[in-house]
Amino acid sequence: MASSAPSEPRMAPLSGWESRFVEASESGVVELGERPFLAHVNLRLDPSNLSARARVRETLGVELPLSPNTVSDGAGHAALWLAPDEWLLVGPTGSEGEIVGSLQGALAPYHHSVLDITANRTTLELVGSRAREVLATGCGLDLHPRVFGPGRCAQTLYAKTQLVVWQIDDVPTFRLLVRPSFAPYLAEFLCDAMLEW
Amino acid sequence: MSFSFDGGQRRGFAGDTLASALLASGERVFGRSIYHDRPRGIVAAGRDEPCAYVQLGEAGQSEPMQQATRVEIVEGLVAAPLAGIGSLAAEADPDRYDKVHAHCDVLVVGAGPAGIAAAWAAGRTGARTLLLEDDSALGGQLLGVAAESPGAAGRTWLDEKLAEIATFRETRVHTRTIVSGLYDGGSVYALETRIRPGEAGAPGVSARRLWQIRARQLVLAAGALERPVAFSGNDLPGVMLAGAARMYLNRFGVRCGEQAVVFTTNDSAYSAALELHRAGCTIKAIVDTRDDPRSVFVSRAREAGIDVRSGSAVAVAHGGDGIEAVTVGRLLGESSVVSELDALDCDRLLVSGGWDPQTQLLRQVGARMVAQGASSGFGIETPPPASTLAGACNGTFLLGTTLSEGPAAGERAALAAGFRAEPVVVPDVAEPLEEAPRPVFFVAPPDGDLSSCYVDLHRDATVDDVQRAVGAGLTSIEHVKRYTSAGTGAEQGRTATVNVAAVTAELIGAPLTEVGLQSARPPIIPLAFGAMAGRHRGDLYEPVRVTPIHSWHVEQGAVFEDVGQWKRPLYYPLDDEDLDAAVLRECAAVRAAVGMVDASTLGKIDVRGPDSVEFLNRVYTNAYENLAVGACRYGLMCTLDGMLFDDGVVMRLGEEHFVATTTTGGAAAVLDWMEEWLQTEWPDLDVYLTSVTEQWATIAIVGPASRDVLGRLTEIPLDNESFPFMGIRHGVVADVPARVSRISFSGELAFEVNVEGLSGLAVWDAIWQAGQPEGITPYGTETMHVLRAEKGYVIVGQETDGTVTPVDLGMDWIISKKKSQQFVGKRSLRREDTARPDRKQLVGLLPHDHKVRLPEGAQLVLDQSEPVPMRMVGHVTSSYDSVALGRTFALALLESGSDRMGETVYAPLEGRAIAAEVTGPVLFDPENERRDG
Amino acid sequence: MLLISCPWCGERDEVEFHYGGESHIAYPDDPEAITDDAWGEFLFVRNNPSGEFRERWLHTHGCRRWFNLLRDTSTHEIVRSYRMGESADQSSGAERESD
Amino acid sequence: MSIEHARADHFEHPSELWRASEPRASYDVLVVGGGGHGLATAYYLAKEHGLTDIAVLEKGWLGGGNIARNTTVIRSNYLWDESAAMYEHSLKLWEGLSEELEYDLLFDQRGVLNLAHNLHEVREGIRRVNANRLNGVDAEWLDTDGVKEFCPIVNTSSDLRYPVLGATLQRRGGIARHEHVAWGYATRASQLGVDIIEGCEVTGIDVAGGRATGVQTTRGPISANKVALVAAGHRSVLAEMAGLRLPVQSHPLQALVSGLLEQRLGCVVMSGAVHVYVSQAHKGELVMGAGIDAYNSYAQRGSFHVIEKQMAAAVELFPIFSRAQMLRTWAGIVDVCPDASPIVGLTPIEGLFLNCGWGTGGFKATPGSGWTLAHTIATGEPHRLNAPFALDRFAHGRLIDEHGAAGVAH
Ligand SMILES: Cc1cc2nc3c(=O)[nH]c(=O)nc-3n(C[C@H](O)[C@H](O)[C@H](O)COP(=O)(O)OP(=O)(O)OC[C@H]3O[C@@H](n4cnc5c(N)ncnc54)[C@H](O)[C@@H]3O)c2cc1C
Ligand SMILES: NC(=O)c1ccc[n+]([C@@H]2O[C@H](COP(=O)([O-])OP(=O)(O)OC[C@H]3O[C@@H](n4cnc5c(N)ncnc54)[C@H](O)[C@@H]3O)[C@@H](O)[C@H]2O)c1
Ligand SMILES: Cc1cc2nc3c(=O)[nH]c(=O)nc-3n(C[C@H](O)[C@H](O)[C@H](O)COP(=O)(O)O)c2cc1C
Ligand SMILES: [Zn+2]
Repeated sequence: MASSAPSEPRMAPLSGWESRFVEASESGVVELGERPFLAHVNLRLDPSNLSARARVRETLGVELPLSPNTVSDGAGHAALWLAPDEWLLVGPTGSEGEIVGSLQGALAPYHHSVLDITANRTTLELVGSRAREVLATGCGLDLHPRVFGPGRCAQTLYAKTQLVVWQIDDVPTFRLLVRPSFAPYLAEFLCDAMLEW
Repeated sequence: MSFSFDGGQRRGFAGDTLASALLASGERVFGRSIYHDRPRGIVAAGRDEPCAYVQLGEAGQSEPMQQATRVEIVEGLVAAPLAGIGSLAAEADPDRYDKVHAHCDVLVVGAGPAGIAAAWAAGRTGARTLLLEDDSALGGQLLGVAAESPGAAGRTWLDEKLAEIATFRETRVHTRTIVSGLYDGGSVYALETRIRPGEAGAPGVSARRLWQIRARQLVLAAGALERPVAFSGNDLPGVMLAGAARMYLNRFGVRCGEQAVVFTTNDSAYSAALELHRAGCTIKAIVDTRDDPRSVFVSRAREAGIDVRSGSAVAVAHGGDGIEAVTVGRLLGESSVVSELDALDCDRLLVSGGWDPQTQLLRQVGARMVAQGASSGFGIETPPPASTLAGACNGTFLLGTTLSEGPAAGERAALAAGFRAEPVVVPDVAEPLEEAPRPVFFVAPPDGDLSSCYVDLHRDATVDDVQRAVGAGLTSIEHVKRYTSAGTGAEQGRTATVNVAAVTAELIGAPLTEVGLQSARPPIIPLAFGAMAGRHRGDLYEPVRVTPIHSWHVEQGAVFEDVGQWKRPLYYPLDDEDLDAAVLRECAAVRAAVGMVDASTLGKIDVRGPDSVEFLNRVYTNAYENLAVGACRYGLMCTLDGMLFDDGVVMRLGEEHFVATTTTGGAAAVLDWMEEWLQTEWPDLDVYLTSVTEQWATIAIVGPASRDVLGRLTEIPLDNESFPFMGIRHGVVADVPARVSRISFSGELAFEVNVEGLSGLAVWDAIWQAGQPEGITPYGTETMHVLRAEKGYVIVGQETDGTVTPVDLGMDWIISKKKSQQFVGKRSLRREDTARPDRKQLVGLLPHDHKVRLPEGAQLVLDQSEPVPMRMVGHVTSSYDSVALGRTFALALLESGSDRMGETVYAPLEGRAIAAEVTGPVLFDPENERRDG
Repeated sequence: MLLISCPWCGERDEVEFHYGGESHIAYPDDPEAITDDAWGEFLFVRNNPSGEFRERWLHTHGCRRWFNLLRDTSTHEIVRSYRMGESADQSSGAERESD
Repeated sequence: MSIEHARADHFEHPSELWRASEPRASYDVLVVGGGGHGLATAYYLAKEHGLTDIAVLEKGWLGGGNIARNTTVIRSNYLWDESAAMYEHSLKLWEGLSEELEYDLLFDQRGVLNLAHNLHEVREGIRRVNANRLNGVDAEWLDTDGVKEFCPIVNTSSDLRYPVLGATLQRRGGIARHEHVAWGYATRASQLGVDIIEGCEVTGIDVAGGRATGVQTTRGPISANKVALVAAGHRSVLAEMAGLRLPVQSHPLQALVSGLLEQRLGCVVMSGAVHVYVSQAHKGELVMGAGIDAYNSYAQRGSFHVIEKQMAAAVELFPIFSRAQMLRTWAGIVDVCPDASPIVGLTPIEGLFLNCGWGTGGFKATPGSGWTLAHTIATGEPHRLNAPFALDRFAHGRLIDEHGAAGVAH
């Protein structure tokens, strides 16, 4: 889970933290790392606009989820439900320009907003059998498999930090999407909590 | 195991509590009482202990007011007795504290027979079940019954259930975890002790963990606690609760006393008497308040040769540092008076006044109580929604009944949470029926002196005190509590409150239910502040927000200021410069050549949609339809009552696309505010708002040489014609896509470069390098503030305080005069008070002495010789020493300020008054000759 | 801590929300046409009952939607949550499960 | 360690307090609400204006409302002239009150520190000190070292997340024992002939021809020439009975105490950015207030996260509190005005008087508020001190905004 080398001149919000993460992580139990630079595009659209949604599907190959707090995947893109008319599209590093460009074209006839917000959040990955417990040290969401699971996301709080929690597999692996300015605090808090396990 | 108590070394066994170990070593006097300075012993065996308090641990781990009955012995434990008052450690607390959130379908509080059975019944349905127990062991009262008693059969059954529970995937059991508070929405707080005081912990493991639980259903199985009786000398060491003596005997193998008298109002103390008797203690007599007790227990006692004195009570306990004898007499009728006195020698008096259901948790959320006839304690009238009670806390004192009530409660709770299973089968416990108690709460001594009949041993409150309270005219139990302070101690009067109520009821002649119990509030037992703070201490107290350029500021030795949660450079000292020196240098550099400032913390909101213009027209005081694409405009926002709320620059990036900037501190509030209007009042407007604050790093390059510096890094034409003031251009700066605008918060030629946050540091560095020939100077917020003040630009929160309108600031020019534009707060600007001409208005001040700086916050008067209270006409909002002006100056809010140009005002300070001349707020380059370079 | 049901995201802790006071306050049709008294009343006077209260909340740390809650101020019981534009007695998203 | 014989003070209350009365059919003046303000109003009506045909109607037990629940901070260093005059008048009354009421109120002028943790707070603190001085209110500005000297247990380290940059100090500020205040006023009012009626809830207000004529209660109707509503958090509900809508909202405000501790904190400390206000009562418990709960409520309880936040703040500012034990928490119902200032005076209904909106900070004003309201009731005109606190300020806009400068409004 080593973070990809920063492509100049970009610098990851948590660059310099790698050794700290290694120190706090224990393989198989719980591990923490940064996954910076994933393409993040914010999309606002009237969910009842069927043709607009169809154009998104055609353009990106991913269906916009209508069910709150869910994620759908397709063609290398993930669409996270953030609000009834808002989604976060996540794509491979460097693809934000392409996503924005193609969507803006496709959605031109409709009232919409497509914004590159790749730098607006960074991504932490918390993985391992104890990941749920670690997250529960600061997050009030019910993360029990009966309630949460792969394909679920939620905007919520961890400690005093606003984040998007997104579970991607059963390990479990959680992606924590956080504002760069809060990232050091979140990382510090998680590393401290990880000492318990 | 060895431990230290009161400075001496003692020994105990694993599993002992501090109390059991001390009792085992024959200790009777534990410490002294808080006000009356009387010797006190150990009274109870759990959370109800009123006397045996210790200060635990040393140095930073020194912890006040812990009950010896709840402290487990560990090797090296250090404890010292306390007289009802503890002390704070002088050093910092080295321990770690953890918090976790948990969710469950059924939360069971207490792992006595009722709780274990309930958790089992709930857990087997598959419901997520949490069983929390304060004690280090599971079993509750059953831990204290003799192996041969009927309870033992129940225990076997429960052990099987516990073994089954261990196999349930979704059921978790935690000991040493006290449920402390019940709140709305099924929110429950519990504190787990993970490292016992004195114990060495594993690295990284927290000493305590605060559980924050959401429970769909709650089963309260917290049991009942035994109640003492108030009589003269009832506080002497050696007087203890009968159930506690039984617990010490059967659980800890400690026999309390050689020669004991038992005083009871009910059957439960007979078991204690018989078991002690069998263990070799002489039971001198069982003094029973009931006139003719006949249950199996009574006959067994008689068979064992114990003298049972019915219809009797203990009226006085005698002794010095411990009980030596009691005076026993026959109760007269229904009263608390005795006659036919007799004296019995003894070294222990074991008392049972009855059992009080522990319902405090439910009462915390407003459940009402009723006095329960037979048990003579109080029960819950109706449990709050999503909660049930089982076992002794429900007034069910028979084990057999408890073992059917517990599972039923567990099953019911699981069902309510949506889980079902086959009905459970419960064991039959052959158990003799108990006979009704005869409640007696206090016994009057023959001499009538009530001043050593204690109702609250912890707070040294006596029946006499209650009588004084009632005599003073008080009838409410809450008044009696406050008059006597009974019930306000560390254990919140667990052994006291019912007796206080009963004595009060008797004195005022009202039924017990009507008198009621004093209110119960969280927490159930005192909790350490640190445990509730959890990780939120030191570096983790609150988020520290930093910009992408932060590491550079740190390397340059910047001094930071806190703006909300952000750290912003305040100034960058060179060598040993202080703030003033650095700021003068930074200001000079900007005005003479070029400076740069990290403005990334400003809030940025993307506004998009066909109705964007209309939306902005409504939230800002000025109009946006005529703002050209590629240009920006300064705007103000008012609250509904017309007061300035935030300001910023609005950029038009497209026909239907804007970015609005906000102040650093206002970013979140402005977005919430905009969304509120959009979603609640104007849902018909097609506008999308998105926060993009951190998408962008913002670097301002400021000063006459800024064009040259930026020109080295970009192809964007920067001349005035191609890129006029308030223009916006897109391009590449230092190889990074950028949006550049010509905004000036200093009056100088300036460019604001916005780049993707991830590249912020690289671009900052490139600008820094490019500016070296001109000696580009990074500057902080203080210099920024001086530069803007010289130009009369305001700062929201400094020139304003929520009582200032844009008109007061002389900013009518930003207020749309168009009738059709109904911006938020407009109507308020013509209310009687807001429209007054003599309101405080923004002015500049020039101290008569050019070197004297008015303190920010100085108040202004017109007549400096007026005696106090003086008539204040305004105050200084900003004040600086200015290189550009070669003198000091200030901004102020001044009553009728705009009419006072040229007048002198005074700032009376301690021992002096500073005189200053009133001028307009724009003091530097009023013709704006510098901003185009 | 209240357990508040966002009409979209479902039940969440109170700390995720921002309180907005009484809801269903009608903005005056023409503020310029009303007296200072009437405007003052609109600005500052709100119902403050002991009992059922219709109020609005923002799911600040979640979906950023403003919505309404019908809540009893004397017991903290939350009777129902409903979206902006709906009325308190329309049944709505409140009853839906959180997934 | 000196824990051996540390002992707390013990206070003996007088053996005679107020006399309980049965309601009569009619009174000259009815004061609705037996909290501090109501009792003070009745007392000053009797003492200063010679009116004695007065009843105080209390729905529960006397002094069981907010006065039983507050953190007892007393100070007068408010920013605006109107507030400073009102609270300073009150503080002057406090200074002679134990003697006047012949009840030891444990009024202790140990000094109140308001800490500043950022440059904004420094500016506002200095502004307030200057305003206070010119208003004749004692005030000092202390720098960080001065704070350390005045209150050594405050963490003044510059490593603090929000370091202490200075503080305002009002030496004449302090604390008093809340129930003594209620009981002292009640006892003296009772001695002067005022009827004190507990367990008597007002359920309706009779208004005829635009004037108040009496009230309906759970113990029957009572008629009166004048009715004063002094019921703190419940005042909106009461006022609505008379058809008045008020600009107040009722919120829970929580407070808490630690167990008894040897004296370590010799002054009151309040902090805005690190939200704490704390003092150590004479018995030894740390008395600490929490932030206001956001929502409207009459349930007299709040949410635990507010307490957690409070505890973190306390430990941050006072590291030695880490192992102090939180013994008990509770909540009051505070009625808050939009400008964080009270309403004291007349209403559009003749003979109906109002005292409300003291919010989180009215304990300190108890004497002054009762005194001015008594004046208003007796003379039919507001006193110069309470005139600015009239109801109509919300229409014309002359608010007395004490949000900003007070930081923590106690
Ligand atoms: C936690 C907390 C901390 C505080 N800290 C401070 C502080 O440090 N300093 C400070 O100055 N202030 C503080 N305050 C504020 C202060 O307590 C109040 O402003 C003040 O006590 C209110 O005045 P009162 O004493 O008359 O109110 P209360 O004591 O509430 O009196 C009102 C009375 O009216 C009664 N009542 C209500 N309705 C009816 C009815 N229908 N019929 C009859 N009677 C009725 C109530 O039962 C109550 O007894 C605090 C408040 C709280 C809750
Ligand atoms: N003979 C009598 O008069 C009499 C009276 C009372 C009880 N009893 C006996 O006592 C037993 C009662 O069984 P039960 O299960 O109802 O009660 P219990 O007292 O056996 O168990 C209650 C358990 O709850 C725990 N607890 C209490 N408050 C807690 C909290 N806030 N957080 C965590 N744990 C908490 C206690 O530590 C205890 O272990 C029965 O065997 C009954 O016969 C007999
Ligand atoms: C200044 C002050 C000090 C207090 N000290 C104590 C105390 O030492 N012990 C205690 O149990 N309660 C103490 N209390 C809290 C009261 O017991 C009680 O909780 C409060 O008056 C609210 O009443 P209620 O909880 O009955 O609703 C104190 C309250 C105040 C206002
Ligand atoms: Zn939501």
